Amino acid sequence: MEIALRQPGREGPAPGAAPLAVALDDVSISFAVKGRPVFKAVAPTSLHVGDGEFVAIVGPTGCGKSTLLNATAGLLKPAGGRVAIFGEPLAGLNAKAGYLFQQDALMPWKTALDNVAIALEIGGARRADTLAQGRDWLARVGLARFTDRYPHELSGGQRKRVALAQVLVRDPKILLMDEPFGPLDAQTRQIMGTLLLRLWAQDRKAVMFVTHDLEEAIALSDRVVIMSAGPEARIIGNFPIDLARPRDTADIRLDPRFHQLHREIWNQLKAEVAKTYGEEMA
Amino acid sequence: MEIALRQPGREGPAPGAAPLAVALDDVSISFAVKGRPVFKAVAPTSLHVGDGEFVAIVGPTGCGKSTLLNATAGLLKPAGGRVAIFGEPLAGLNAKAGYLFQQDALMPWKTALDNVAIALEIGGARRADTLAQGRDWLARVGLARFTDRYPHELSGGQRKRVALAQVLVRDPKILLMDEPFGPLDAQTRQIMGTLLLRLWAQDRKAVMFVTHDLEEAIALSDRVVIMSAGPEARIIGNFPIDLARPRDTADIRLDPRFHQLHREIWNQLKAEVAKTYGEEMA
Amino acid sequence: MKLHPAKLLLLQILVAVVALAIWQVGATVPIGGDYLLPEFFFSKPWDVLSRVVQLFVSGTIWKHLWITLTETVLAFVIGSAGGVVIGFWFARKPVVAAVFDPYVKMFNALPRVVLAPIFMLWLGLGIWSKVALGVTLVFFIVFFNVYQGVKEVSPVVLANARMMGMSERQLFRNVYWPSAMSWMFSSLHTAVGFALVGAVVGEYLGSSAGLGYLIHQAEGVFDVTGVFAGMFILAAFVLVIDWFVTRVERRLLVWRPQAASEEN
Amino acid sequence: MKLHPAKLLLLQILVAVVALAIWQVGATVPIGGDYLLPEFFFSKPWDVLSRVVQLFVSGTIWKHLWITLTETVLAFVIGSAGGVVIGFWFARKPVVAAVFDPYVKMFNALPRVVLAPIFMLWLGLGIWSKVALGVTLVFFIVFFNVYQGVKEVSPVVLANARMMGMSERQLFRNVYWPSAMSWMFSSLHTAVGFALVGAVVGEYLGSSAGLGYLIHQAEGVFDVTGVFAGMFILAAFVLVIDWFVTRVERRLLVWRPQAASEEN
Amino acid sequence: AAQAADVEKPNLTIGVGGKPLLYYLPLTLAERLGYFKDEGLTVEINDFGGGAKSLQALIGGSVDGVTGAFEHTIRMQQKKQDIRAVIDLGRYPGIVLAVRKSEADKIKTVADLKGKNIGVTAPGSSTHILVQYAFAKAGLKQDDASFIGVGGGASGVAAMQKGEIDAISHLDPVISKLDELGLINVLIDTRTTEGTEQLFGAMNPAAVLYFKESFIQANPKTVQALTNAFYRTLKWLEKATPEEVAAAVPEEYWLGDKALYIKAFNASRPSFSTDGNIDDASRKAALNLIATTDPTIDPASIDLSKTFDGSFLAKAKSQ
Ligand SMILES: Nc1ncnc2c1ncn2[C@@H]1O[C@H](COP(=O)(O)OP(=O)(O)OP(=O)(O)O)[C@@H](O)[C@H]1O
Ligand SMILES: Nc1ncnc2c1ncn2[C@@H]1O[C@H](COP(=O)(O)OP(=O)(O)OP(=O)(O)O)[C@@H](O)[C@H]1O
Ligand SMILES: [Mg+2]
Ligand SMILES: [Mg+2]
Repeated sequence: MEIALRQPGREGPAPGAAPLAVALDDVSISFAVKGRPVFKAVAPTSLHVGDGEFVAIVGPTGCGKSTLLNATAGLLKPAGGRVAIFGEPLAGLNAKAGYLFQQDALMPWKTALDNVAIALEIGGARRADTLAQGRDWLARVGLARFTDRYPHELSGGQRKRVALAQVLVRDPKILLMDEPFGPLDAQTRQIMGTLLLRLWAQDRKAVMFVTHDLEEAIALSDRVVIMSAGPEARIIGNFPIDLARPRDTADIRLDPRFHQLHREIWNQLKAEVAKTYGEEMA
Repeated sequence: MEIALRQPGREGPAPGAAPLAVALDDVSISFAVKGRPVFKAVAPTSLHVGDGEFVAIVGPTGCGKSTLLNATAGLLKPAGGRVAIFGEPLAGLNAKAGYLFQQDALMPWKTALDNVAIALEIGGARRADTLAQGRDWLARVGLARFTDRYPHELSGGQRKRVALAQVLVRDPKILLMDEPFGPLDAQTRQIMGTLLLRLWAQDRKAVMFVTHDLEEAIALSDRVVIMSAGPEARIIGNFPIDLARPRDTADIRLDPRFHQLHREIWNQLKAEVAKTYGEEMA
Repeated sequence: MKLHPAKLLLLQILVAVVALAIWQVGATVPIGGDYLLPEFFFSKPWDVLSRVVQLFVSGTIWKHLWITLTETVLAFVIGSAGGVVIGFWFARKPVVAAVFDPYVKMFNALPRVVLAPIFMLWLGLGIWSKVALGVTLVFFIVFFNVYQGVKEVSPVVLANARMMGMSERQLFRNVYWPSAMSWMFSSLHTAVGFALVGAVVGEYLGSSAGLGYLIHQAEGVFDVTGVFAGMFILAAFVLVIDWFVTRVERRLLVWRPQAASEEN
Repeated sequence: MKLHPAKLLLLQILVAVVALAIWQVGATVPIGGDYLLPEFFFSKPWDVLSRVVQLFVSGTIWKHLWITLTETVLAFVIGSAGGVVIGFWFARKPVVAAVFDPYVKMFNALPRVVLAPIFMLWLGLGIWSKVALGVTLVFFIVFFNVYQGVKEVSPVVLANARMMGMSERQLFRNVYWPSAMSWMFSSLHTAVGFALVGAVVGEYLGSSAGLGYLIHQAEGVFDVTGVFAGMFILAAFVLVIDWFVTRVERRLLVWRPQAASEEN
Repeated sequence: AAQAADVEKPNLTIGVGGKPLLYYLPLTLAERLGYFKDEGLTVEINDFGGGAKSLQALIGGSVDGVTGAFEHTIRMQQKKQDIRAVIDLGRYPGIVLAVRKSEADKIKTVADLKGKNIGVTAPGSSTHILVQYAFAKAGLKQDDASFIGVGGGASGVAAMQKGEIDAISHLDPVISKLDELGLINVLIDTRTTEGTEQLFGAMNPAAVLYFKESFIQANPKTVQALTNAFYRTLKWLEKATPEEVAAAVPEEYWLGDKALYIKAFNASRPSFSTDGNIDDASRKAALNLIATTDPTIDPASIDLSKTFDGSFLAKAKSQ
C-alpha cells in the first residue's frame, strides 16, 4: 500500500523529486518464536516519509510500531521488502537517524550529563564543549539540577527526558521516537512537544513519532498514520493534518479543525482496536 | 498535612472508625546521593486511604509519586513519619499490597503465563489451577495468544498487561499501581480501566493509582490527590470525585461535572508544573 | 555473521593442521642450528598421534581413562554443587559472607599440591583424594561467580517477586537461581577444565592408575611422546564433558534473547 | 543487616580462634586412641605461629616473600590483561570464538604441573617460568568471565549506543567494558588466589627462592610446621592483594545501585 | 619359596616415589618377574610425586610398605614414628654431582663450587643433602652456593641445557641423559663403590624396603614373603645381563632408546645391593650424613638398632 505524500500547510518534496528521507516499500517483518510457526508481526506494508516531514504513528498496543521503527533504524532486518534512507538502500545501521527507544536505554554507568555528552563525543567534539552542550540540553528538558545523577537515581520521567536530550543533542537528520513523552505528565508533555517542534522547525528533520496520545499526534505532526492490530499489521489510515504552522501545542487543541480531525482518526482507530479485542477477549 | 477523608457517592469508613487501609503520617523520604547533600524527595506529608477507597495520585514528573508507593509497599524506609497498614505499623514488606511497578518487572526467564501463574503458586495453589487462572487472566488483558512468549518477545504494552494480570490475579487487599496503563493506546486503556473498576467493585480494594492522565484519574477514582513538584514534594491538592458509581469509563467523560472537576484539578496542577519549569528552565 | 557448521568444522580443523605443522617444523627443522621445539621436550606430532592410537588399540588406556573420568566428573559435580550452595548462602546472608570472606580467600590461595598428603591421609589412595583435589579447584571458581551472580539480580525484578510474597526458598527457585544461571554456567566452563586438572594432579602426586599416573610414568623416563599423548587424550576428553555442560546450558537458558553480538 | 566494623572484626577473630582451638585439640587430645589431626601431618597451631614469628624476626622470609609477591603480581596482571583482551576479542568476533573455542577449552584442561619443564626450557629458572604458570591459571578464569560478561550487555543499551554511531572502540570503552566490569571483578577475586597458587607451584617445581621453595624444602625434611607456616604466610598475603582489588572495584563500580541483598 | 595362603595380608599396597627411576629398579623387577605372586602376594604399586610423599602415605596408613630412602627410618625416629627397614635394595645413594662441561676447567673440586648455582631435585631432598655433606667435608658453609630445585624428569635437563645451573646433583636417568648429551663432567659419583667410599668412608644404604614397626609385628609372614621376593630379585639382578634387565622392564622405561637405558643401567649397576644387608658401618655413615647436614638431628638420641630389622633377611637367605 503506497501512501501518497501530501503535506498541506507547507511545501514538502513532491513524490519523485528530492529523495524521501525514509522509504519503506512492501516491508514485512517476522519473528521466529520457539516451538511455534513464525510470527508475522508486520504484513507487507509501505510508508514514505519525506525530508522534513513529521509523521505520527498510532495504533493498538502490540501492533508493530516499535518493530517498524527498529526496521527503519536498521536494528531489525525485514523479512521482505526494501528500506531506503534518502534514496539509498539501508545496509546495516541507519547512521542518519537518532532513535529514542521505548525502553530505558541509558548507560547505567554514566551520569545523566555523561549520557548526553557521550552522544557528542562520538563525533569527536572536545570534552569541554560536549559537557557544556550536555548541561544546556539537560536544562532544556528541565533536569538542570540532576546532571550528576546515575540513571537508577532518577524517576521514570526524568530518565526519559535524559534519553530525549541524548537523542536531540546529536541533531540527526531523521528522528525515530517511540513514545518519547509516555511517562511524563500532561504539562511537561506539552513543554517537550513545543521544544521538539521548535527544533524541528529550525532545520526540518524527518520525524517518525510513535504515540498513544492522539491529541499529541495531531498537534505535532504533518500526517497521522494508523496501523491495524497485529499480527500481520498494516498501515490502514493516513490522515494529513492541515493545521497551520507554527502551532502552539496547547492552543491548537481549541481549533475546531483539530476536533474534527481527532474525531475522524479516533473513529477509525476505535474500530480497529475493538476488532482486536472482540477477537481476543471473546 | 492531614487530608480529611470524605468519600462522596458511597460510604467509606469515617475517620477513626474501621482502620484505614493505608495511613501515611508525616512521612518524609530522603535519598543519599554521593558527593551531594541528602536529597529530600518528599517533605513530611500525610495521606490516608480508607479501606475500599480508590485514590489517584497525580503530579509533575519526578515529584515523588513512585517513591510514595515504594514507602507504602515497604520497599523504602521513610526518613521520618509513620506508615500504618490497616492500623498496624508497617515493618518490612507490606504483605497486604500488590504492586504494579512503573518499570518492567517481569521475570525474563518465565513465559507470560508462568509469570502470572507464579503469583498464585506462591500461595500454594495447585499448578494446574494456577495455569488455568493465569490463562484466564491473560485472556482478560487481551493476551490469550501470547501465553508462551518470554517477556523480551512482547511489545512494551503487552509486557505491561502481563504485569497487570500478575498483580490482579493475586487479588490483594491493597493495590499500588504506578502508571499501569502508560504504554497502552487510549482504547485499550479504557478497556483495562473498566476491567480494573469491575474488579474493584466486587470486593472494594484500597487502590493507590499513579497516572499522568488526568481524565483517567477522574474517571476511575474516588479522590484525586495532587503532589507538588519536588524536591520536598508535598500533597497540595485533594479533590473528592463525586461522580456516581458504577461508572462507564468512556461515557463519563461526557458528564459536565467531569469537565468541571477536570478544569479545577488541571488549573492547580498546571500552576504547580509551571512553577517547576519556571525555576528550572530559567 | 553466523558460520555454517561444516565451514566452522573446516576452519577448526585448519587451525589444528596449522598448529601441528608448526609443531612438526619446529621439532624437525633446525633454525640457526637449534630446534625451536626440541624433540626431547616436545616429541613430534606424528609420534604423539600414533602413540594415542596405539594406546587405544592396545586397550591399556581404557582403565586409566575410566578412572580419571570418574574422578573428574565427581570433582566437577561436587565442587560445583558446593560452590553453588555456599555461593547462594553467602550472597543471601551478608553477615556470614562478611565474617568468612577472608577465610574463603585464604583457602583459595593455598597451593593444592601441598594439601595432597592431607587428602591422602583422610581419604586414602583411592579416587576420593583426587576428587578432593579437584573439588578444591572447582569450588572456588563456581563459588565466586555464583556469589556475584546472586548479587547482580535486577533490583526491580527482585522487588516485584518479594512483593508477591515469595519466601526465601521461592525467591531462590524463581529469581536468584535463574538470574545467577548465566554466571554459573560461565564459571562451569572454566571449572570443567580445572576439575580435570585437579584429578590429574592428584594422580600425578600419588596413584596407581589414571591418566595422571600414565603421564607421571612417562615423564620419569623422558617419554615425552607419552606425556603429550596423555595430555592430548585429556584435552579431547574435556571437550566431551564441556559439550554436555553446553547442552544443559542451552536448555536452561532458552529464555534469553539472542546474544547481542550476533545481531550485527 | 549491616554489621559494625568492630563487631565484624570481632566475629572474624572469633572464627579464627575457634578454628585454632579445634586444631589444637585435634592435634593433642587423642580420641579413641587416635588423633583427629595427627601432629605429623598437621603440626600444632602454636608451633606454626611461633615459626611464622621466627621467620619474620630472623628476616629470612623477606627475600622469599618479595620474590613470590613479584611473581604473583606479574602473573595476576599479565593473566588478567590477557584474559580481558582475548575475552573481549572473542566476544566481539563470534567467528573467531567459534573456531578457537575447543582449543581454548583444551588448553584450560592441561595440567600445569606437567607443563613446568617446558616453561623452564623457554623461560629459564628465574621468576618468569613461575609467572607463566600463574598466567595459565589466571588467564582462563578471567577469560571465560569477560567473554560471558560482554555477551550479557543489555541489548537495549547496546542498540542505543550503536544508534549513536559509536565505533567498535567507543563501544568497547563506553558499553562493553563498564558492563563486563562486575563479571571481570568477580573473576579477579578468584584469580588472585590462583595467581599465587601458580607462582608457588612453579617455585615448588623448580626454583631457588620464594615461599614455594620454602614450603618444598620443609616438606622434604618432614617439617610440617614449616609447611604450615609457609601456607599461613601465603594466605595472609593473598588478603593484602585482594584488598587492593576490592578497592579498585569499589572505585570503578560507584554507579551501581546498592546490592539488592542489603536492602532487606 | 611358595607358602601361599598363610600370609596375613595377601593384598598389599606398596608406595614408591618415582617408580621408573633406576633407583627403584628392584621393585619393578620383582613385580615384572612375578616374584610377588610366587610368594602368594598381590601387590599394588602406588607411585607418588616423591619419596617424602610415599612416606607420608605410609604414616597416614594408605600404603602398607614403601620402597624409599634408608634415611627416612632415621629421620622418623626423631619424629617418634617407628619405621624399620627389612632389606636393602641399593647400597649406594646413586647420586651424582656433576658440573657443566663449559665450567669443568674452573670447577675441579667441591670447594670450587663456592658461589655457584647448583641444581638439586628438590630443596631438602637427598640430592641436596649429599651436596651439603660434601660441602661440610670440604669446609664450605651451606649457604656458600645457591641450591635450585629443578625437579625430576626433563626439567633438570632443561636447566642444564639453558645454562641456568653450573652443577647438578641428581640421579639416573637424568645424569645419563646429560652425559649422553655431553653436557656434564662428573665430580662425585655415588653409583660406584669407589665414589661412595671416597665420600662417606663406608657404604651408604639408599633404597630400602621399610614398614611401620606395628605392621611388622602384626604381619610377620607377609613381611617375610615380601623380603623373600626382593631377595630373589637381588639375586637375579646380580647375575642378569643388561639385556635381560632391559627385557624385564616395561619398554617405556627405555628412555626412548635401549642403548641409553643400558648405559644408564651399567652406570648404576654397582649400586644395587647384592645381599640386602645393612651393616652397622653403613648405618653410622647414614646417620653421620644426616647429622652433619641437619642441625636439628641429635645423633645421640637415635637408636640405630631400631632402623633395620635383619631377621627377615636372615630367614630369606636361609631358604
Ligand atoms: N523478539 C520478538 N519475538 C517475537 N515476537 C515479537 C518480538 N518482538 C515483538 N514481537 C511481537 O511483534 C508484535 C509487534 O511488537 P511491537 O513491539 O512492534 O509493538 P508496538 O506496536 O510497539 O506495541 P506497544 O505499543 O505495546 O509498544 C507484538 O505482537 C509482539 O508480541
Ligand atoms: N535512588 C535514588 N537516589 C536519589 N534520588 C532519587 C532516587 N530515586 C528517586 N530519586 C529522586 O526522587 C524524586 C522522586 O522520584 P520518583 O521516582 O518518586 O518520581 P515520580 O513522581 O515517580 O516521577 P515519574 O512520574 O517521572 O515517575 C526524583 O527527583 C528523583 O530524582
Ligand atoms: Mg512499542
Ligand atoms: Mg515514577
